[in-house]
Amino acid sequence: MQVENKKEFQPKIVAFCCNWCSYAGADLAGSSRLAYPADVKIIRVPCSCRVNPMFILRAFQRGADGVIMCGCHPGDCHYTTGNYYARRRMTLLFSMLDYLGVEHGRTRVEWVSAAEGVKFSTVMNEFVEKIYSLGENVRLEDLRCKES
Amino acid sequence: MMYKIDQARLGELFAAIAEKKDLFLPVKKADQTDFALWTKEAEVDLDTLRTVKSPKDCFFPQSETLYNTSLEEGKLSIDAAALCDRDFVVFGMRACDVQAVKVLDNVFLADPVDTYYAARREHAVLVAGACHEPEETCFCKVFGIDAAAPAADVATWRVGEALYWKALTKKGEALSEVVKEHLTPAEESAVEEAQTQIRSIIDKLPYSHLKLDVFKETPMMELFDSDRWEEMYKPCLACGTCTFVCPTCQCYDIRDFKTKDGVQRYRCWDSCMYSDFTMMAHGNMRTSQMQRFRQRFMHKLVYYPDNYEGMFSCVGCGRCVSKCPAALNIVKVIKTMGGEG
Amino acid sequence: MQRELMNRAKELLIDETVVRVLGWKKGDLGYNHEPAYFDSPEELEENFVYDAFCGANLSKYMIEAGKQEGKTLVFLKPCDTYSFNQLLKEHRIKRENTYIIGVGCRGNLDIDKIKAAGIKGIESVDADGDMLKVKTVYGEKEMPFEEALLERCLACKGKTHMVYDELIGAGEKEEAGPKGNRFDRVSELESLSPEERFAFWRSELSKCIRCNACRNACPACSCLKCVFDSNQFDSNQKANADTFEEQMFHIIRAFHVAGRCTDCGECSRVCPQGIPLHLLNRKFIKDINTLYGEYQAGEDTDSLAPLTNYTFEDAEPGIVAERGRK
Amino acid sequence: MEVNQVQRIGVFVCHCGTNIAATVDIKRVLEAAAKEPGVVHAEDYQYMCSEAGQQKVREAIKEKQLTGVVVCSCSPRMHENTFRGAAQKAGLNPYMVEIANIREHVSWIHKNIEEGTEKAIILTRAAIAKVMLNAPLQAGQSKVVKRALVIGGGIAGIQTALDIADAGYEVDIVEKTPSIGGRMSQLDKTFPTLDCSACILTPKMVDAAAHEKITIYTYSEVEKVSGFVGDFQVDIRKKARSVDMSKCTGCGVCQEKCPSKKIPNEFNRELDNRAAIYTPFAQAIPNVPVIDRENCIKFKTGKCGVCSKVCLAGAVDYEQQDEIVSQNYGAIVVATGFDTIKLDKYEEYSYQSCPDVITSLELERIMNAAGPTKGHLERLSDGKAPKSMVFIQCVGSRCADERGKSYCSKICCMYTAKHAMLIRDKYPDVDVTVFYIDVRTPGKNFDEFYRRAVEEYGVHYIKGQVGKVAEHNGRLLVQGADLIDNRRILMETDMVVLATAIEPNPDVRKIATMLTASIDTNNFLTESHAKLRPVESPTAGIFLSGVCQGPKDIPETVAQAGAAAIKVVGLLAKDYLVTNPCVAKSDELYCNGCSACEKVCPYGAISYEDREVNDHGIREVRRVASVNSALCQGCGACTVACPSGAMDLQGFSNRQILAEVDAICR
Amino acid sequence: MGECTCATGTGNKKQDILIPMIGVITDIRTETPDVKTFRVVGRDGKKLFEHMPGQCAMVSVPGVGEAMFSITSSPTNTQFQEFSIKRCGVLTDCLHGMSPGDEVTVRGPYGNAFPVETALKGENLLFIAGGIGLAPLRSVINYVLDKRENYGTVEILYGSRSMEDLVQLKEIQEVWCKTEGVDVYLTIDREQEGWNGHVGFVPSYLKEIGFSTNKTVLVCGPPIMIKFVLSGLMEMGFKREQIYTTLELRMKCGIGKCGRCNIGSKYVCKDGPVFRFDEIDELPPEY
Repeated sequence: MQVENKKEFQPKIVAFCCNWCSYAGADLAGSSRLAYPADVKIIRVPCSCRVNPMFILRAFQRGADGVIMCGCHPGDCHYTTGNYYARRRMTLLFSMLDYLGVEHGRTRVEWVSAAEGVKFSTVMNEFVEKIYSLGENVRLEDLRCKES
Repeated sequence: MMYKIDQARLGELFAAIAEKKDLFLPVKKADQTDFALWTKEAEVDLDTLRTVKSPKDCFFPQSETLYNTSLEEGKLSIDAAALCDRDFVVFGMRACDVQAVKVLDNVFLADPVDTYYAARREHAVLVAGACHEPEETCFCKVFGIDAAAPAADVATWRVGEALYWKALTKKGEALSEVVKEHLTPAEESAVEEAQTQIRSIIDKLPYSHLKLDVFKETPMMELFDSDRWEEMYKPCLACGTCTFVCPTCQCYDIRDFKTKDGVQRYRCWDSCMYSDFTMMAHGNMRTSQMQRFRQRFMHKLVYYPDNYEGMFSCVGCGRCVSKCPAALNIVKVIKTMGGEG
Repeated sequence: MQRELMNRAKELLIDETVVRVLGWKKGDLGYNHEPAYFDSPEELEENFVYDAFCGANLSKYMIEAGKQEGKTLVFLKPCDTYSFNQLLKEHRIKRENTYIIGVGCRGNLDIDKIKAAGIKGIESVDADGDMLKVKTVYGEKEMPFEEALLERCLACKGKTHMVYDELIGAGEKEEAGPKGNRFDRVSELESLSPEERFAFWRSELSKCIRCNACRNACPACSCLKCVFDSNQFDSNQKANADTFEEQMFHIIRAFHVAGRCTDCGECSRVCPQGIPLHLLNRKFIKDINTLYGEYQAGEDTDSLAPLTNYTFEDAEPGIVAERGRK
Repeated sequence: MEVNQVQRIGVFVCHCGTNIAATVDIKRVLEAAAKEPGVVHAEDYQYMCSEAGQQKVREAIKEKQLTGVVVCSCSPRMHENTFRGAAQKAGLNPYMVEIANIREHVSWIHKNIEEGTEKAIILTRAAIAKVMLNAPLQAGQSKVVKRALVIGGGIAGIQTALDIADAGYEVDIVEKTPSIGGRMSQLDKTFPTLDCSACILTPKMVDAAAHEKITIYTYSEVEKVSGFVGDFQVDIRKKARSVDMSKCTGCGVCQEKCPSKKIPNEFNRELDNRAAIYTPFAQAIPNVPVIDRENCIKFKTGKCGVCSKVCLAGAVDYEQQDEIVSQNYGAIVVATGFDTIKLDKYEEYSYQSCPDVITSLELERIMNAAGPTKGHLERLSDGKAPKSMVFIQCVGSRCADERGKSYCSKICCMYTAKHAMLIRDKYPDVDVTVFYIDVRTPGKNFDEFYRRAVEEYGVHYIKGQVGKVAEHNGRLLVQGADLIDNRRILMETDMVVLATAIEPNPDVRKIATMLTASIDTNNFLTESHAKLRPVESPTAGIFLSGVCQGPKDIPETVAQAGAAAIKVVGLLAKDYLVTNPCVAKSDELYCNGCSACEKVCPYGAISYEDREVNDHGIREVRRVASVNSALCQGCGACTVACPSGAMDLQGFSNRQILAEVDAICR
Repeated sequence: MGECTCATGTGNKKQDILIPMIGVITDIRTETPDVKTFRVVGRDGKKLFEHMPGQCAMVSVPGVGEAMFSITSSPTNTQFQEFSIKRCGVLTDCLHGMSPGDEVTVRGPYGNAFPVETALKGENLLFIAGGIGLAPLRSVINYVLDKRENYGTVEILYGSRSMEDLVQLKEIQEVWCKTEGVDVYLTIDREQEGWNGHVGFVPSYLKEIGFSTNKTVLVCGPPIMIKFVLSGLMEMGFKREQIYTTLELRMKCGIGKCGRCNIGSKYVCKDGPVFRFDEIDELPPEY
């Protein structure tokens, strides 16, 4: 994707990736040279179940335009059940954000295994594309954290 | 000098004020009325007896930035927030609200002066309305406040189709001057009947005859050590509702917020009802809710009057009476402590 | 029924089954009854009240009461028992320190609704019949009982007590009296455009003064130290210094009680700004019911809460976007 | 701005040769890092992971009294431990090291220097923000149970078990079927030497059975696994055999006398039948039959009992119950092997409808002297000897659509050459044609083997695919294409052999879930590192042996089995393991005692107790959570279940992650 | 009410008392394992402000926190202010990690002071301190020593847990002990190698020494010590009017407005932190 062609909006995207599958998947995307936009910054967590809704809201508060969480496929969690809990938590949280009128495209969950470098890259490309189409996050922003 | 304006033309009056100054007045938003900046679209609500939040926000906002700091290569810089430098009008206050501002003045204007508050006070013109339909939760009379004649910069009455307007101070007169083309002179006597009416209703209100002598006559430590606190505090949920709707509560906290490139130090309302209010490095001076509950009322009814010539830091607005989730309030405290009228 | 409850409480105090009674104390305005402890038959005789203004849910007080020596008698309305059960489940209350009298309930009244109907200067309210008779300083007024019901009573969960030692004034299996689908308003909001929803919540939440009444009254918010008062997440900002804080506080609060909220409605009842906070909780309840199966918190004390449970086939978070497209 | 000036941070930026330096402006990263509050040292080096690079880290820690280290390099999954080790050598707590992944996540994917540099700076800042909040962690110890479990009793499992046992450790083999031996026991001959499979396998099976350190649980399955590396608790279900292993002499009379003999014989790929009481094959170990209760008349109707009557040893026991054996293990090896894929989606080959279309594995059985045809090559439809045979390669392998597998099954080219050669050798009059996409013969003596098939044995190899196989006048009509001559081929033949793709044993999914070992989209178990840790699963203490990890032939399987064994031996040789200190921790002052954390913990690591706590002067007994750090694996599920934030995860604490979020969004 | 636009930001920036100054740390001395003394001046290298002994100042690291510390240096020092700070929380942890040249913010001075120019003038003085409690008294002691002629006898009784925990030991030994007309009594809680001075708690040492009552006492230390020192002094015949202490730990905003320091009708920030015990006796016991 050609970032340069877009207008000046440069989204900030936070990706929470579980250590065992998705972070490894991102590593594989890297070693396979599968590009995705640099707007995506990955935070490594041990498991998707480590991702607290607080983190997601904090990212938006601090100016993120999109937050994506990646974990092992259901059934493949390194810790057996972590992603099941994460799945429920995120489903409910995203539903609530949507209910409050925050664009649902700003949040996403994807299951990416350590072997799915291609998927990781594809998902990130899609997600960034989506965030570009949504534009800047203004509904969950904190004005104090804006560029002064 | 008494003036009047047709109530139907209040919009014009507001627009005229807003042209020169910021205008705050009771605005209905999502079914609740609070003071807000006037705009053409705002749904002005002068009928609601009292706003949920008192107008103390206008002088002592719930949250205000004091200064920003940033650190660059080991060097700190401090950028203080600007002080209020633009006149504003608070329209639609009540007599109790006006008295509450005096209570706040005693605290914030005492040495060392709080310049943020002082600047706002300096630039503020208070326009208050008489309470034509006081409610059962009102007890301003107990504090010697006359709801029929609010002691603001400008007092107003709504009688018939007209709003009567009378400047009581120089600031008030200056404001009258600004809007004089919208006002027409009127008789002083036009509001007298309404005043009598108001006073007679107030006399009938259930709380109007509370007696506060007990707080002046009893030694402080006797009140402090009373067993009644233990009975009273229990339903208290330790929320801050009473504090935040109270027009005279002025406790605050100073906190830091990490912004993008620095730290914003801001001040925000705090409540002595909160369990961590007195939590400091060495420990907590008031560890039980009873102590915190007692502090709030002792402060309003004993400590404050002790410092300010007998003036209570309660104005009988009744906000806590109607808003406490557990139906506790200062009236119950006064009565329990022996202040029944 | 007030007399009956009072007499029974006196008996239990006298025969030392309980050492204190947690009930409601008569207010001085006829409608402002407060939760209160009674230690003696005399106190009960003097101040005990039970009528349509005893809305306060006493379950949460049992956390503190339960820590004291001896048994506490508590009066619980049918919906209060859900909260009590939920607290039992979370080990916040000791059942053995509690004696529960389940009390019958015909719905509680919302004084703000009475006032909103233009009734001012209230001296007393007679709520015995289908019409409320209100004496005011401005003369006598009337309004239908039904129209002054608290929001939560409009979506009554039923008249059955989930936990009790004895019942007074309540049938074992009285029929529920739901006045409407409690999710109607949620569905209505869901059907709006995101822009409209955003505007709705912005205008509601902007009223929030962060007084914590919702949190402190909520039986599910029973944390000793709330995250918004602690530094665990850097989240003790104390004031809504920015609009974001308003959203953050209420989203997280609703999330923390998701699957634990019994929909008791205390949050909306106590909000001084009349924010319909129950609509946040009900959204979660509705989602949980549709996505993970019907679940009523407080119905029992041993089932797994929806957020501490899962199935392999659970809906994917993407369902939010899919629903959005419909 | 996190101004925590207690910390003294050193930032080390690796060029990774040109891997990073080519698309990230290292100098700018250094400059930006140096400006961050708390950073007192920043330097770069060609290869930070090299000894010289590590030396730089160690020196800086000592000279600048660093309290935290950020290395901007490749993925932490690669070298986090390297740099932790370096820090430790210099006297710094190893958990005061954070890695900013500027290779896999930056330089390798962002070709624009501007973009890459900017992102590298942000990731570096995030790592600095995190390390500022790191706390020194002390790894604990956990004991190692000196016993290993091998799941699967095929050649991979047997070899692994033998190697571990030979090193002196106890090993248990759990095998689902009544006998060990696995797929290899079904094979007739093996490539490229053409020696008899049973001849080389049977001695190994006997060795395993006789080895004093090896316990074999056949007809058994792993039921439950808990615990962690060094001490897994495993429940093994020993299915009721209905025959007492201690009494049975293996005489075989029961199998002969059993009246229920019409049961498809799994061992012979259901090409013939077996009795309800049976041993799968003659050399089975243990040589003790089992009763297939689903097909046994006694179990179905209550009448019969012939086997019991004929058994002189009195070994038949209809009352036998499943038995659960609970055992602790220090390590577990998965050797669950493979099966061929189902061909129901390949209608064009008429496998379902024509008995003369068979799979290669079926051909193995047909060629085997103990097979359904006693080793005679004959058509299953009419028992006639074929005159012509067609082999079709890559049936379901290297498949683009969803019917088959995307991967190459690796062994088919060689065994097809073997089959062709054997047939031409034994039945020179049979014409053999092989349709192939590519012939892949990397391996010692493999290509020579294939060339012999073509050159010496006259096997026809046609590059091309077969589009359809259909019955035609009692024979089979094969429609295919010759891609080299670019012509359509239509030929009649007597038998068609399909080189069916192999896939991991379907049970592996269940086992992987129990072991929390990860699995890829093809159900192959994932290795910890494709190149450097090919026999370890990412889950500590779980090792991979054989085809469960990926397609392999026998020598490769045996080699990997040995490799897995040595890894196990290396683990079991330790008395204690250092435990991961990144575990959950509950702050008793914040804990509500609500048990939410307990309910989501997959390891049962959280327990509750009533304890007196001193909450800023208020002393009271509270129900509070505590974490068993030996059981906790650090997933963090509890931290989110906890509403008050009492539960936090060391090394990935709430405030650390928030600091990263803040730094990234700055 | 976020809409307020009354501050246009044009010029009007009269400094509020809550706006701090920037202080530069010029020297850090390690006194004990958990106490360090910080020397602070303004950016211009000069003293930040003038103060009187017993007054406090708010020291803050933005983003970490702010806290009130008593000024340990004497007003007679014209170069700088000093703060002796015990490590006990997030902010003090952070301060302890700082190095000379680092900057903090300082506002103050706040509160009243020991009445060195009024009530204490001409009096015999007895200073009793425990642990970090010496910090506020050190300011008075040095003030008194610098204006020796204004006061009568000076006696100092100071104790701590161990030898290492005695704050300002160097100054005590090299300056105070050597000043004429000053008697210094040191004690530590438990026997320790290398210590040949007195061993025992401050209150018991106080009774052992047995001071005459013709003096004014200034006490500061942990609450438990104060309690026993007070009863010891009472036994010895002192009156509560003769004893001063400081409640500076109760100060928060520093100006008596935020509400935390309110005890009865008093505000520690305004009416204190220095109180005479007879004044404290009139307050509700919430300090």
